[in-house]
Amino acid sequence: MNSTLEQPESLRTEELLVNMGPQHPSTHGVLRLLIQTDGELVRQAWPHIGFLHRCFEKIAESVTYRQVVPYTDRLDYLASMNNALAYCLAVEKLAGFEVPERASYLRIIAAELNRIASHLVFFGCYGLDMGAFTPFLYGFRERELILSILEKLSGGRLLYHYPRIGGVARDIDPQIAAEIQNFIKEMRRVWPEYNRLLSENAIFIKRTANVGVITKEAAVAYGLTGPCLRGSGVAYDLRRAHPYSLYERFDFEIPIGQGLKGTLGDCWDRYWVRLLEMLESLKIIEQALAGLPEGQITAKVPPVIKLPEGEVYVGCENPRGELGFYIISDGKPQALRIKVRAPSFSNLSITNAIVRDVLVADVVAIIGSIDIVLGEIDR
Amino acid sequence: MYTQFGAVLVFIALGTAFVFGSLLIGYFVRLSRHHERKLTVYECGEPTIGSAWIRYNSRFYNVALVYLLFDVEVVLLIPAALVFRQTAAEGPAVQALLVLLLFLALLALGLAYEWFYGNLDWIKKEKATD
Amino acid sequence: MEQSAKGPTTPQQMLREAIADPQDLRRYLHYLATIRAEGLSTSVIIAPLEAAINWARASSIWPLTFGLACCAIEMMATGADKFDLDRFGAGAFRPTPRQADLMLVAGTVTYKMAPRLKRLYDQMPEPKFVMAMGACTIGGGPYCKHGYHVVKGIDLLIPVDIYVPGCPPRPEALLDALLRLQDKISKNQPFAERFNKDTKNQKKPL
Amino acid sequence: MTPAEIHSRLKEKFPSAVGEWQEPKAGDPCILLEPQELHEVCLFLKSEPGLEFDYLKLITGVDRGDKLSSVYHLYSYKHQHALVLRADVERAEPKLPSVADIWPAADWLERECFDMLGIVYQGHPDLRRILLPLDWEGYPLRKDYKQPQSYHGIKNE
Repeated sequence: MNSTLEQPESLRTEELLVNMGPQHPSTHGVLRLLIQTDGELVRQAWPHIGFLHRCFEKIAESVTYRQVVPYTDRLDYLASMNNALAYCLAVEKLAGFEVPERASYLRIIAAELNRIASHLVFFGCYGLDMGAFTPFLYGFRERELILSILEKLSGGRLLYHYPRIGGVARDIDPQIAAEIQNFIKEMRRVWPEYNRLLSENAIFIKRTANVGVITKEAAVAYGLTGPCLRGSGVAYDLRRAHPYSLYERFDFEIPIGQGLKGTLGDCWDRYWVRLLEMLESLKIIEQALAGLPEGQITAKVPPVIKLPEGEVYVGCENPRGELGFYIISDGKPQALRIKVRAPSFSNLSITNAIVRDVLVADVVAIIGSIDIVLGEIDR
Repeated sequence: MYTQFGAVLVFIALGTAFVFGSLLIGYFVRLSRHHERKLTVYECGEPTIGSAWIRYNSRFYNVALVYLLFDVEVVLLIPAALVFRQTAAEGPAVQALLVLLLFLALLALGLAYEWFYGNLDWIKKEKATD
Repeated sequence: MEQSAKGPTTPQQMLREAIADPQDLRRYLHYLATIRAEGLSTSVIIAPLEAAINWARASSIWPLTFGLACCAIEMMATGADKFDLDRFGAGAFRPTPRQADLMLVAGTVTYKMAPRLKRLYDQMPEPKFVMAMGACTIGGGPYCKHGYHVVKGIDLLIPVDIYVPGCPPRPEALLDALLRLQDKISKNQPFAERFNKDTKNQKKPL
Repeated sequence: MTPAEIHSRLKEKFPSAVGEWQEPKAGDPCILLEPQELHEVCLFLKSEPGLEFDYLKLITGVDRGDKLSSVYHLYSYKHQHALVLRADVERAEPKLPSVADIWPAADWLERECFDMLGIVYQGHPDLRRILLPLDWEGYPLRKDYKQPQSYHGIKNE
């Protein structure tokens, strides 16, 4: 559907190279998108990344296993509990440490709380991308409740260093448990408000339905994972497909996109999957809190951790998709190589394919719906 | 009768004084340090690629014209409302209302025409082109 | 008046020394002479004016959205409803440098981002301030030792007014830094800068 | 299917390309491949009815002293089984056939391996640096990499 029909040579208009550069309100950080536009329609888009390349993998080879945990927090800084959880599971799997049940439960509670906080930031920023300022304030209001819980639990607001190799840093006390119960009640009361605010908003629907449609095959071919994949209808969630750290004990559904407001796999579906995931996470936290076993919160771990020779890959369900750590060790206290499988890295690689013949304003909607975090893209 | 023009004169004088006064204060207060790096084109932090003086897509003119048209219509609504209030006060109110509705219908006709011929959205619908 | 050895003392001497352009100098000397003829010290008129200008500049700082990494999320949380930046007049985040006063560098600055940072700083209009938020911008932070791609502190690139330590700094720390910046602004002398021709705090271009 | 069964199927299909099976002491097993037959093996793994590895999770470049190895993690949504392939190349001239045409996800992953370790993937549509600036010298993740003293005039003490 080409807007400028085959016009004679004298009327042909040229394409303009536009920079959605590193400093841009809607690129969620320092992503530079070079767009070739013909009028308002986008012909090509070349994402340029690397503006936040902080040499994580070089650092991970130069410091001991324990010292890497704070750096994993800074990869996907919106869900640092999940990153540290994935890394600790990888080290424990290779080393063979046995994590006590209470520690696994605490890790799950913290990770799911962080997932809700990350989705709330997505909800706020996606509202901002579409031009609505109030969802940002609503989203951050609930997020502050979570941050105060996690601050009591681990001491930090955004980067926690809470999961440690072999267990967790601190134990939960009844006051935090009560605050979590109160948060669950509050979140369930407020959730319908979000729908009235953004999901059912006519302008929002017009901006996101049938925009940036990703088919199931394209999602799998480009290696999309997480809400981007489930938005296109593939029911694959690592917490259900390959349960790690006692996730098999909780029952929760995996929300997938059904094309309610438009074709299957458009921006609205990805947005709706994340909103539903918040409710599922609430269920997990409730069950984990109810069934919290007694016992130790950390296993017996030698002061200097030396992993046996070998390699291991453990993937976990991060709010943005499958975040995996591939550790190769040769017996020394430092790893030979630690590679991070960053979900946003693969999720972003599809932009050039789906941004063809799309209005420039919709590029903002597509990039927002993929929900990228530059910390883990550039590592 | 002449005094009314006095009020208009004061109004104009105050307006210009206010505008040029603030500009003058600005001249004294603001720092003016022009160097070539500051005058470079802002492109999200990147140096600009190619020149911006290219042949634009003709749809831009189309959208600009449609906007101008409806903008003028909005400006015309204010005097229409004032005239309506005045005529409704003096003559029969229903007749004044009819006149206003007729005026609004004419404006809506322009909107319908644009809408039908697809000038409102960027990609011209095939069915509309005759 | 002989020039005292230790340099200019009163604002007038500083201005006289700073002004290089003779035409401007004559105009300013005439201005000073008329003031002194009426027996008023220059500070009586200029000081309240300067105080008013400083107050206007300090209480409406428009930060440039320059969120790079984790500190950007804390900056957004500070801008949100619990730790509201708007209470101090600094809530209007401007995307373009042309309308921003404060460049709030929040996050790690890498070598690939450094020329862009410098260019954005240059494109900001003149009464501009820089706040280095987070340990990465102060000295490379956790990425200082092995980070080959991380700039070890942004004062290598641009002059910094306020440093906010922390990784990421708490919103209260950011608000406190903003108040300190406002104190700093309320102390400088806009008229002296106005008549000062050379660009004193310009780093050599990249 | 377990990795061992997949390895045996691969062994009979490509006897020369696939290395012997070693049961690892710790962690996941990994299948060694000849770098030149990598493309045929991957094509086979993707299209074979019983295997259908349609999801390429990860491509990792590893500097093992004298050799540079490129490790591929594959997964199949249909059969829910995973596989790890490894192809070693000489450090002097690290050349490998690209799999970007089989899995589009490989496009960026291979560019990152080239950027970090200098492994050249032949047949890649657009092989240039993805994370570091384009005029950066050296490959950072190699063991013998020394940090640059300064870059564009910015000191790096």
